[in-house]
Amino acid sequence: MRVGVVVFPGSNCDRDALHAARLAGAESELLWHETPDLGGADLVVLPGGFAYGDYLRAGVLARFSPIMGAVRDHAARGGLVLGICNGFQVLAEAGLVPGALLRNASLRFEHRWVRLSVERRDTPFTSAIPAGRELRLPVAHGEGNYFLPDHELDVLEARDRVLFRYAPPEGNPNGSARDIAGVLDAGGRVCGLMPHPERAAEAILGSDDGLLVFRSLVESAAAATSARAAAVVA
Amino acid sequence: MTIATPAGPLHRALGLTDAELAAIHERLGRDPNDLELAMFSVMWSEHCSYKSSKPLLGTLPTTGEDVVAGPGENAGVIAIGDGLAVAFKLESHNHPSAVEPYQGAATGVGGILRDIFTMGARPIAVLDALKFGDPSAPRTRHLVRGVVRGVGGYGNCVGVPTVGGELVFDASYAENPLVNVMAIGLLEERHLTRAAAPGPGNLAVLYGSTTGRDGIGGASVLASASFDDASAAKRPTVQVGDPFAEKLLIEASLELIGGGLVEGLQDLGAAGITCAVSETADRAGTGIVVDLDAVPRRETGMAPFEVMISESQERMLAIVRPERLAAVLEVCGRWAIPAAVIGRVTDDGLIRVVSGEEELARIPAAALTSEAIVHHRLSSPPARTRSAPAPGAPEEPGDGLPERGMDPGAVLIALIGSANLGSRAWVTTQYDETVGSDTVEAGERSAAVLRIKGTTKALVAATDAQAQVAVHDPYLGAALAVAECARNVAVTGARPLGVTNCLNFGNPERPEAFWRFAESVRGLGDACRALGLPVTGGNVSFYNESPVGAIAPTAQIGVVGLLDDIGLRVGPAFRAAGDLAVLVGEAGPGLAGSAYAALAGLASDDRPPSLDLGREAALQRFLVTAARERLLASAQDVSGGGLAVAAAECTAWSGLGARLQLRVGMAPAVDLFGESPSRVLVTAAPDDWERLAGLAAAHGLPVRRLGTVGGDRLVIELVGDGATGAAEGRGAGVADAVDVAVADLHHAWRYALPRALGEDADAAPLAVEER
Amino acid sequence: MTAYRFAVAVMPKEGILDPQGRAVEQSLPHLHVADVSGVRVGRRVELTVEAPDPLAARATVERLAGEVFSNPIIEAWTIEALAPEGRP
Amino acid sequence: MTAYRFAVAVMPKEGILDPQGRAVEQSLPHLHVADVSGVRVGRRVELTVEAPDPLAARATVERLAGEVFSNPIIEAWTIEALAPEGRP
Ligand SMILES: Nc1ncnc2c1ncn2[C@@H]1O[C@H](COP(=O)(O)OP(=O)(O)O)[C@@H](O)[C@H]1O
Ligand SMILES: [Mg+2]
Repeated sequence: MRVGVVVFPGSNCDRDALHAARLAGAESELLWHETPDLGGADLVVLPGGFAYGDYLRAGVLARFSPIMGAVRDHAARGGLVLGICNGFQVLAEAGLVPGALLRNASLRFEHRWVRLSVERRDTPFTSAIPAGRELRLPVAHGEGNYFLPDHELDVLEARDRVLFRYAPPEGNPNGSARDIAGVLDAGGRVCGLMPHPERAAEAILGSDDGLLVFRSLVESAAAATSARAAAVVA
Repeated sequence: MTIATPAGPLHRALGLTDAELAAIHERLGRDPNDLELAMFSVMWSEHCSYKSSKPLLGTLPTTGEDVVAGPGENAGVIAIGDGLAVAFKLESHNHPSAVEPYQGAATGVGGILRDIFTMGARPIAVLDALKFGDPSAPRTRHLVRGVVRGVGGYGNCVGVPTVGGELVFDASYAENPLVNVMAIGLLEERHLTRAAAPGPGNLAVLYGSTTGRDGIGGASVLASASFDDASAAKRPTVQVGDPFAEKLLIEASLELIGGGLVEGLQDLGAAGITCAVSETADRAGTGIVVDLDAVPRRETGMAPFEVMISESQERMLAIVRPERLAAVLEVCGRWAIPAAVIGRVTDDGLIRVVSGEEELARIPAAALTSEAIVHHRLSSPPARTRSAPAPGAPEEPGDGLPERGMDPGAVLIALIGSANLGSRAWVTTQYDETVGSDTVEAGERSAAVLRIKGTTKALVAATDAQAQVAVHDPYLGAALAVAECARNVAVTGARPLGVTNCLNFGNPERPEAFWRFAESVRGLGDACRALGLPVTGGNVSFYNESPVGAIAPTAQIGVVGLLDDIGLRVGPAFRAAGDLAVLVGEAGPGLAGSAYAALAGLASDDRPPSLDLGREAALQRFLVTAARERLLASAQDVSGGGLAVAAAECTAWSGLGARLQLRVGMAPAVDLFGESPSRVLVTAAPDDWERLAGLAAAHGLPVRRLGTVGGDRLVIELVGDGATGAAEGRGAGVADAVDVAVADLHHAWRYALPRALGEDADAAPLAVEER
Repeated sequence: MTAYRFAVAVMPKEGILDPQGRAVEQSLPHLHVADVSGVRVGRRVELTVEAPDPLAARATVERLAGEVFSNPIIEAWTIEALAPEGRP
Repeated sequence: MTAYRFAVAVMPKEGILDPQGRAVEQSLPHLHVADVSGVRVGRRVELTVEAPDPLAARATVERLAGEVFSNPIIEAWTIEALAPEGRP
């Protein structure tokens, strides 16, 4: 599988995502935000950081970068997109996943280790996560307070599009509605989440739970490729 | 043109003395014009010239086998094998933070990061050492909140993890907080870049933010006296940081260096363009001619001196060969960074400033930098000091125990629940500690540990000061800080590599203040020599005083160490029930300067504990060897709050209690809460006891089994002849034990800081503050 | 072409949680300020547009206000024309 | 007592670097917007004050504007009276 990690001016987890994707066995490269070309990536990662300094509103200025047109097309074709932290904010601003990320309820930047419950395991982002396993990952953001009007939240939940929720004992670090930490788009191929799986991909760093997300993606991409190959042969 | 100001002659208004003006005249062979005077005034400021401190700093040990760059460069650099090197430096931003805590702290982080990547290193970590007054005072709370937000606001955005530091409350800092920031970077040795301007004919390229009127600082008198009186009052001297711009600068600069596109690189800090051109030229023995009109500006109508000394943030000066200019501009353009050729390297050794056909200034580069004026300040000890006895001198144990009769468990809860010893989570949760995916240990542990990708190695860093001891004995305070800081690195199993420092003192023109400074430098040098550590860089901050008085003399120390194999790392938290708890080293007398003394309002007749540097060196060697032989399950140094607090921290971090027996050598308060140095609390598997004890003995270190890890209480029983303290008044033969529930310790520790600052864990900040 | 200057006010929509506004209200008692309510904290963007006429200028600002300065899920905006900048 | 509603505009002072405004300008080409300049990003706070008369109300707002809503070292503020809130 090929992974492309987008570098916006101000991205600061781009190399971390690259590193984690490589640990999971993917071929990975950085993609420059001004080049509207994904280089044949199966999975596009919008990494964490402060694209354009998060000025004006987190994620809003990045969403106009030329590469975002290509990301949109990729998603429309059913390609995989993972937005982590700032990447989630960019996806939300671009309307590629539902919702908006408000300032944390504490009005502070929050860096802490959280626990996530995995709401579905039948997605390309979670298929390799063992049943019952919660993920321990760090969050590090000032604007991760997930918001959507109540009735739209009902619809989101009814359609199983909440993928991760903050779980006890650490609980919800930012005031997110219904403890939502990660959501899917309607097609289930675009995921935005606030915590950082790429920073928890090695036991020495405190947890390797995050690698499960990248491994899920690699495995499901491999499965898709062999399915395609089988279809071609048939 | 001569400008008369209400304050008298211009040079005085700019902070130059008559003698200094004469020295300028001597170097120029004529009177300086106003622009030249402005350039001299900023370059000959204490901040840029080190005119009071230079002679003493020259006494520090600065060499070592692996030292690649020492003092004189933007940051010290030490080789760590595999073709890699570590760059690190500690710097103050005290005065700006007192005026505007958020921006002051933020631009402090920005400044020290630039010192790191200017050397060709990618910044990988920040540590912040913060000192404030009484945490219950509204002004302190405002400062703490602003500074912490500022450090986080900048560091988080540029994507450099803030992995450690210090937060100390002491009344002496009430009006003059200290914001010292340490940064660490990693580089390939072949990319080491110097801040020099070699090669006449090369171009001086200014890239980064445009130049505005911010931070004109001391020279603002010039602004108000000159051309545009009406708007002078509006002129901001506060610098606003732009971490986004800095992030672009980091990437572009490392790309320029990686591509071999620059001959020299210098960041712009104090004194702006003037400092950058004169220092780089002087280091290379060249000159630079600056074309004033070529400097990209943010504002219209700037006077020449404003352009030359502006301290606008996030700017860099690159020395570039003409044939590489296009490539340099391409890199800057790709990162959307304004860049312009503002000058040319010459062979005449002069800094010349021209505008069109007109030459506005002409000064030998050396006169501004290496040949700047030096002052030999008067030094005299204050009337009253209390120094520690020489190591090994006979000592009459005066314990000055005001807590006699009090439950030592309650004292322990009070200490670990105090503003100075409680959990730092309120601060560290506001810092991104894990960006970069290298952070193995961060936050409130004694030392931060960062693995180095692609190797088995890790860098370990800590920063410490001992200002409360330095109040009594500045020599000892500085030496203790070096010892403690290096020990904090060594407890992880890492070998300390080198020292950086930031010396924060009062007005050097006062002989007593200068004596404190001189004694601290002596202590710093002696400790570094004894531990075999080179001082590779640092910073001096004078004039830290207010009408109420000077701050406690604060020699802030930073140490970086190397762990060859991250697998051998020793953590500070208790590891497993059943492990043996062992004290290596032994308590010495003296409580002055301790947290216990502060809590108990102790006893000015007591002295601070003494330091045996030979023993300290042995202890650190022991720690590194014990880690290499995998004898340690955990290791924690004994410092603030003494042995009892060290044990309580190991408990709070792990949730594991312990049952310990402590032989009282001095008095209970001293053995439990004394802060005498060169001691560590380690744990080990019972099977390893013999080897551990043997190793300690081989290093000439006392070693004693204290008890066993486990259970849900921390119990420290006092045994032995001296164990009569707490219960003495009630006639019992043996003192009360510390006996507290782990949960109670944890609770006191966890909420100490928000409580001291008057915030529940989730109370909202008061005002609408910067993001 | 003429230079027109505008201010765009972007405020959290009614019914949207406004943590900053709430924090300010909570801190008012400490400041001994009573009788203040309904605090909302939003954003203000000032900008200059070169355009042939005021209508064209406003059209540009409206586009920016709707697409960039505000997020329609959570915010509403209004535009105000300002006097031309004192200094260009 | 009457309810008065105000808006406080808090903007970076002249000459103070406004990183946000600069970043917006930097990304304008991506938005295919030309002819926009002088972007400054600030804050807008709306609030209701109960007071016996408009002057007393404004005095309260002035205090808050200077002490809470703005940082006087780097920001300047102005006050605007708004129509009373549609819904209280
Ligand atoms: N206390 C000190 N100990 C050792 N070196 C010092 C000390 N103070 C300053 N230096 C060295 O003097 C030089 C000038 O320092 P400084 O002006 O702070 O540098 P910069 O402008 O690059 O931040 C640096 O190389 C610094 O390391
Ligand atoms: Mg420098």
